[in-house]
Amino acid sequence: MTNLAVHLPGLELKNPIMPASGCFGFGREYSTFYDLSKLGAVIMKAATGTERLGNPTPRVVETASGMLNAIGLQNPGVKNIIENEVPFLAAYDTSIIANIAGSTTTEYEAVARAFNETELVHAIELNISCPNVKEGGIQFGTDPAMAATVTEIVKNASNLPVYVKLSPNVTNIVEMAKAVEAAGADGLSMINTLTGMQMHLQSRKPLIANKTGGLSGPAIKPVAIRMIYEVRQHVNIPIIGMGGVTNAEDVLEFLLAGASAVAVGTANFSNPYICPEIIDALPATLERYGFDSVEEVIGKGIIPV
Amino acid sequence: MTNLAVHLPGLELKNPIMPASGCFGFGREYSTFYDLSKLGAVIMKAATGTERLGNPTPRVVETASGMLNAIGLQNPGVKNIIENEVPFLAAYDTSIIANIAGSTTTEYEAVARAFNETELVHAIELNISCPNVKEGGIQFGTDPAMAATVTEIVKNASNLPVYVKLSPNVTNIVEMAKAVEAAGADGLSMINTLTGMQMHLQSRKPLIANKTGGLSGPAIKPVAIRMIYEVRQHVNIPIIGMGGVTNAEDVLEFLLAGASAVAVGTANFSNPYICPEIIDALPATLERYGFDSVEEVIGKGIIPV
Amino acid sequence: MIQKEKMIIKSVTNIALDTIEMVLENTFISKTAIPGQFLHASIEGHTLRRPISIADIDREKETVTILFKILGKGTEKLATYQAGMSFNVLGPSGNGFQIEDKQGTYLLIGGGIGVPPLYYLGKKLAEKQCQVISILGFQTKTNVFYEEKFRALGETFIVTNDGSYGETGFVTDIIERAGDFDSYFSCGPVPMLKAITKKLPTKPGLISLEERMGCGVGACMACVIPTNDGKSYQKICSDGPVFHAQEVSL
Amino acid sequence: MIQKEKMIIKSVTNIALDTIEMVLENTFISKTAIPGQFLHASIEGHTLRRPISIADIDREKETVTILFKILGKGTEKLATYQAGMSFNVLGPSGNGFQIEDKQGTYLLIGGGIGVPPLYYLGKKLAEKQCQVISILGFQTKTNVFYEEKFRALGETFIVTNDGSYGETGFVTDIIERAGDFDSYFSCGPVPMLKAITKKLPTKPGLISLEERMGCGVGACMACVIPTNDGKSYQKICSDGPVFHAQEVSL
Ligand SMILES: Cc1cc2nc3c(=O)[nH]c(=O)nc-3n(C[C@H](O)[C@H](O)[C@H](O)COP(=O)(O)OP(=O)(O)OC[C@H]3O[C@@H](n4cnc5c(N)ncnc54)[C@H](O)[C@@H]3O)c2cc1C
Ligand SMILES: Cc1cc2nc3c(=O)[nH]c(=O)nc-3n(C[C@H](O)[C@H](O)[C@H](O)COP(=O)(O)OP(=O)(O)OC[C@H]3O[C@@H](n4cnc5c(N)ncnc54)[C@H](O)[C@@H]3O)c2cc1C
Ligand SMILES: Cc1cc2nc3c(=O)[nH]c(=O)nc-3n(C[C@H](O)[C@H](O)[C@H](O)COP(=O)(O)O)c2cc1C
Ligand SMILES: Cc1cc2nc3c(=O)[nH]c(=O)nc-3n(C[C@H](O)[C@H](O)[C@H](O)COP(=O)(O)O)c2cc1C
Ligand code: FES
Ligand code: FES
Repeated sequence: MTNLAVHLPGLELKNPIMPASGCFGFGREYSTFYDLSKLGAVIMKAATGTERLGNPTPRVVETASGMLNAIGLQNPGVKNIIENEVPFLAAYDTSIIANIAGSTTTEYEAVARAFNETELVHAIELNISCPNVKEGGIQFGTDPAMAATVTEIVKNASNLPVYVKLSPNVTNIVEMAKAVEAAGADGLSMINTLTGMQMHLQSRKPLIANKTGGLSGPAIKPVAIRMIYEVRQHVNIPIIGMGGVTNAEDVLEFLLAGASAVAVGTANFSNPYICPEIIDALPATLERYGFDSVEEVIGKGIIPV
Repeated sequence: MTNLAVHLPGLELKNPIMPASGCFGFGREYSTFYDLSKLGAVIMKAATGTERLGNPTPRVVETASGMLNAIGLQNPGVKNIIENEVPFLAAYDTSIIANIAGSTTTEYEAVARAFNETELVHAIELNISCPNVKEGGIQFGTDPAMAATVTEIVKNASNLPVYVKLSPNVTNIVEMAKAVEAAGADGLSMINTLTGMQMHLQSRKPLIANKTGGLSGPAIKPVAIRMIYEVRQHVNIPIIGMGGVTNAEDVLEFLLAGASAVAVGTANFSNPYICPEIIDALPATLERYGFDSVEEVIGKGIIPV
Repeated sequence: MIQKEKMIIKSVTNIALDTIEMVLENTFISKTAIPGQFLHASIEGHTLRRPISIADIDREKETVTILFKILGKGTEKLATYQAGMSFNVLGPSGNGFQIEDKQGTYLLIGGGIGVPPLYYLGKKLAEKQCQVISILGFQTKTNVFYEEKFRALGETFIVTNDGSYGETGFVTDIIERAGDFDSYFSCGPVPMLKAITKKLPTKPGLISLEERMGCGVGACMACVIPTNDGKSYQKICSDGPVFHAQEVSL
Repeated sequence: MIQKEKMIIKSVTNIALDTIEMVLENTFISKTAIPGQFLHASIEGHTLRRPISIADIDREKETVTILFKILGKGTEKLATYQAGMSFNVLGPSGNGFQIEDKQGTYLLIGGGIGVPPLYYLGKKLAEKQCQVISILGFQTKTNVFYEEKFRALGETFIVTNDGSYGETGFVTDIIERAGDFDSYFSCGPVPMLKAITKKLPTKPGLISLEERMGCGVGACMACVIPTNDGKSYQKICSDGPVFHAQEVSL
């Protein structure tokens, strides 16, 4: 039997598949389609210190093999999430990863501390790369020193393993990865969205109200694979890979390039059953390409230099 | 009648459409499909000081709504191009733009000087952003100081207007644009390809022999539009826009975002007639969205901050 | 409950300029949907689904009718689908029009491609012996559809912006002439809905809204509309698309 | 000269495991193509065209036959196309097999999905009263196709790697048994071509090569193969796909 399990800091995954942050809410809606216990883990929508209303609409638009989004971190705030959402998810037999965001290091710290106290969350995904908010977010994600600082603060605020989510909108992704590894990150999560824009011909304006939005979906998969491949050669902490995954072959691509687990974002919108369908397809797909286990595939595609 | 003409440094374009560098060779092959005089301009394949053999194969692969390429600047060298290719193109009633590349500033300088002497070329597109060669290329394209230096050297080596072709693989595209503007660039050309990779499951290796390749096609259009929009607000020199253009609506998107002309790359492979078809569709498309001329559209979509 | 369902196309009819009527066979949707709900349709080659309202249901034949206008690449592609082909949808989605169980006079106000959901609503109201008055606005004569079907439900006014058919002007110009009514239901472009809610500040009314969607199930926060107090958002895909006229800030 | 041409599908037949034969109607291609040329096929939803060899031509019916194996997303999609539908190609592309005007004995050596271009070539040679001997290699029995058609042209050996049909082994194991010949033509996977050119260092031969393509017309430099001196490249799409056996470095 093919073995789908993956062991990562804080996460004993029965399989490497998890919905990506922001594409799955807090799991409630998708729990009407299938049993969430099937998932390796669930990454929750970003949590901030207090409620955020997010950006004006339109917030999304389709692009070629992808979409732009500028939700703007709309969320009810960490307290509300811990009270109302985490217990719901905790009833399932799956790992919970809390995606945290903030405008200031103090906010990041407070959110991390709050999740730590619940004892229901298995890991933190530190979102230093959200391109759709005016303050914080992306600045932390493009400056190695700032990224290291916020990583350290969040590490100190909790006992949970911290996966730092990197932005692809940088000249040198390896430098970012090294900086957060040195600052104590337990893992990486990559990639977040590429910053993009679409013009609306009728109104002669950017279509997304926030002007720019984050590009996700199959369109960005080659960028994600390239960045994971590059980073894997230079850091020792595990990588949760994402960006355009729509099937089990894509998962193998990410694993070969060096990811240890894979998150699925945009594809949930096309097909709400995408995660369980990929999980079901994985054993046969691994076998077809000559593998017995997921762990065996990780990083296999890297040609030593 | 709608007016398609655009006036740019060195380039009196009868329409804003030109094939992008590397996707049209030196025009010979496509001249069997239609009269190249129909084109606003032709951007030639990159020229280097001496012949380059390029990378091993596979050099291309399809991706979702795009492709990766790692040709590696294969070209017969500037002397050969000037002797055998430029005269062929010069027989057509269109502007000729020479895309130049090199490993050293000396090589760039020599190539620019050689094209200047022909008196048949109307402008230089300075390729500081080719991601598929080991030396030169991309380093010049990601460091503002190096980009400025090579721009200055090329400006001094010729009287031709110089359009600097920017790489999208940077944290701050505005900084790059400002640096080359300050160094004397007459215009910008953007964007070149995003660096990407695809894994080949059967061989468990990167599919492209060069490992990474440049991502082009509709997949990258949102990134191109965003970067042009950002740069347009901060520099005064005109921009030749490109990245995923496949129809006249796309052209309007680029113009609204601030491009003054538009190059078509990958789409030539899907449809060799794409450039003349877009040119023919432009008048009706402009009219549908309430415009009388191309020049009127340029930068119209930018919301002042 | 929303399910992922396969819809088998029974017929495709061009009923007005760029406007397609499709009859789709599916047991689950035809048995469970209520007026005002929508289908979130998967169209080949597209990352995001397209929301399309349910315009009619035949529970015996187990068919659902949708009407859509060709506006962009997705609807263009959908219009090429032929009888015998199928596509999948998530549905029935959204809350729909809640009809009270009391008889009365109801005004339906539809604009353009906002007309479809009102037809199935009108049929349901007529079935309950309610009186139905319809005002349907279109840009021009070639856009008009379903006039006879609405007339069969009750008094119907057709308005075109350019006066090429029926009355001239906007739906709001006609409201006075429709006589008295207990409450209204409306669907159409936001400027129309704004004008209506402003004109009828005291009448109870339900309006159906549109916004660009990601997930269509309430998970991604793409499709929000601010509540009237400006302090929070409602999700059009799951809290809506139908809202009380005064509940949201247009 | 290459043109962009619309091919109307006349028939689609499954002739072996995952292997499709399509007969396509088109005047220009059927009148102008020579053996060994290919069509660069546009497949809906795909950025890059797919090169497929011409396997046969009927000049009277104005049809071109192609055979292809379902290997990835493009060929999978193409296999769903049905008679009556159409797609566009660039073609006829490439140089093709140049046949000398002298009679003689010719050996055709095909491997797997490299077999198709050899069929039209064999037919042309047979028309010129040449003697044709064919060695066709397949992985296993279920992959075998066109056996009878090749037998109709002359002596034919079928080889399967696993011995499930015909001879066991590789095409190179059979070459001795084919007897003497004037020159050979081959198309198939690179390891096979390498083995053949090594085994027949002095025989004149033409081999047809494959490489991933961008433009398919010679403009983009994607599809190159180093020449034997290692000093330059040839373009498979326009200088090839057919090369003299000793001209290129495999
Ligand atoms: C609840 C609801 C019910 C609807 N019912 C109908 C109906 O019955 N008949 C009908 O013709 N139209 C209806 N619409 C509008 C319809 O969804 C859009 O016209 C359609 O999605 C346009 O898709 P496109 O690919 O042709 O356009 P494009 O502009 O190419 O679409 C690009 C993207 O924008 C989205 N989009 C574009 N316009 C709209 C819009 N007005 N509302 C939401 N998303 C949009 C698309 O879904 C897609 O993601 C409804 C919309 C909603 C929200
Ligand atoms: C001159 C020439 C003639 C050919 N003739 C035939 C034929 O008659 N019958 C047949 O079945 N196949 C033939 N092939 C191979 C055929 O082109 C590929 O099998 C096909 O392109 C695979 O496409 P896909 O989308 O199914 O695979 P994918 O792997 O999904 O394709 C991805 C990309 O790789 C390219 N690609 C993949 N494999 C090859 C390959 N072997 N050669 C070139 N490009 C490839 C595709 O064109 C596409 O751009 C020929 C190839 C060449 C170069
Ligand atoms: C609608 C939407 C909302 C998102 N919200 C978040 C978020 O709150 N936090 C975060 O770290 N990433 C967020 N992302 C990014 C995704 O988690 C993921 O990194 C990205 O979309 C790439 O994966 P994909 O191509 O599979 O969607 C969001 C993406 C989308 C499409
Ligand atoms: C096969 C190929 C070769 C290219 N060669 C060059 C080149 O020599 N010089 C250059 O500046 N850009 C080169 N480019 C980049 C294109 O000119 C263009 O910037 C990019 O492809 C984006 O446009 P597109 O999406 O329309 O293809 C090449 C692109 C492709 C696909
Ligand atoms: S579309 Fe995702 S919440 Fe409504
Ligand atoms: S595919 Fe472009 S040169 Fe051959």
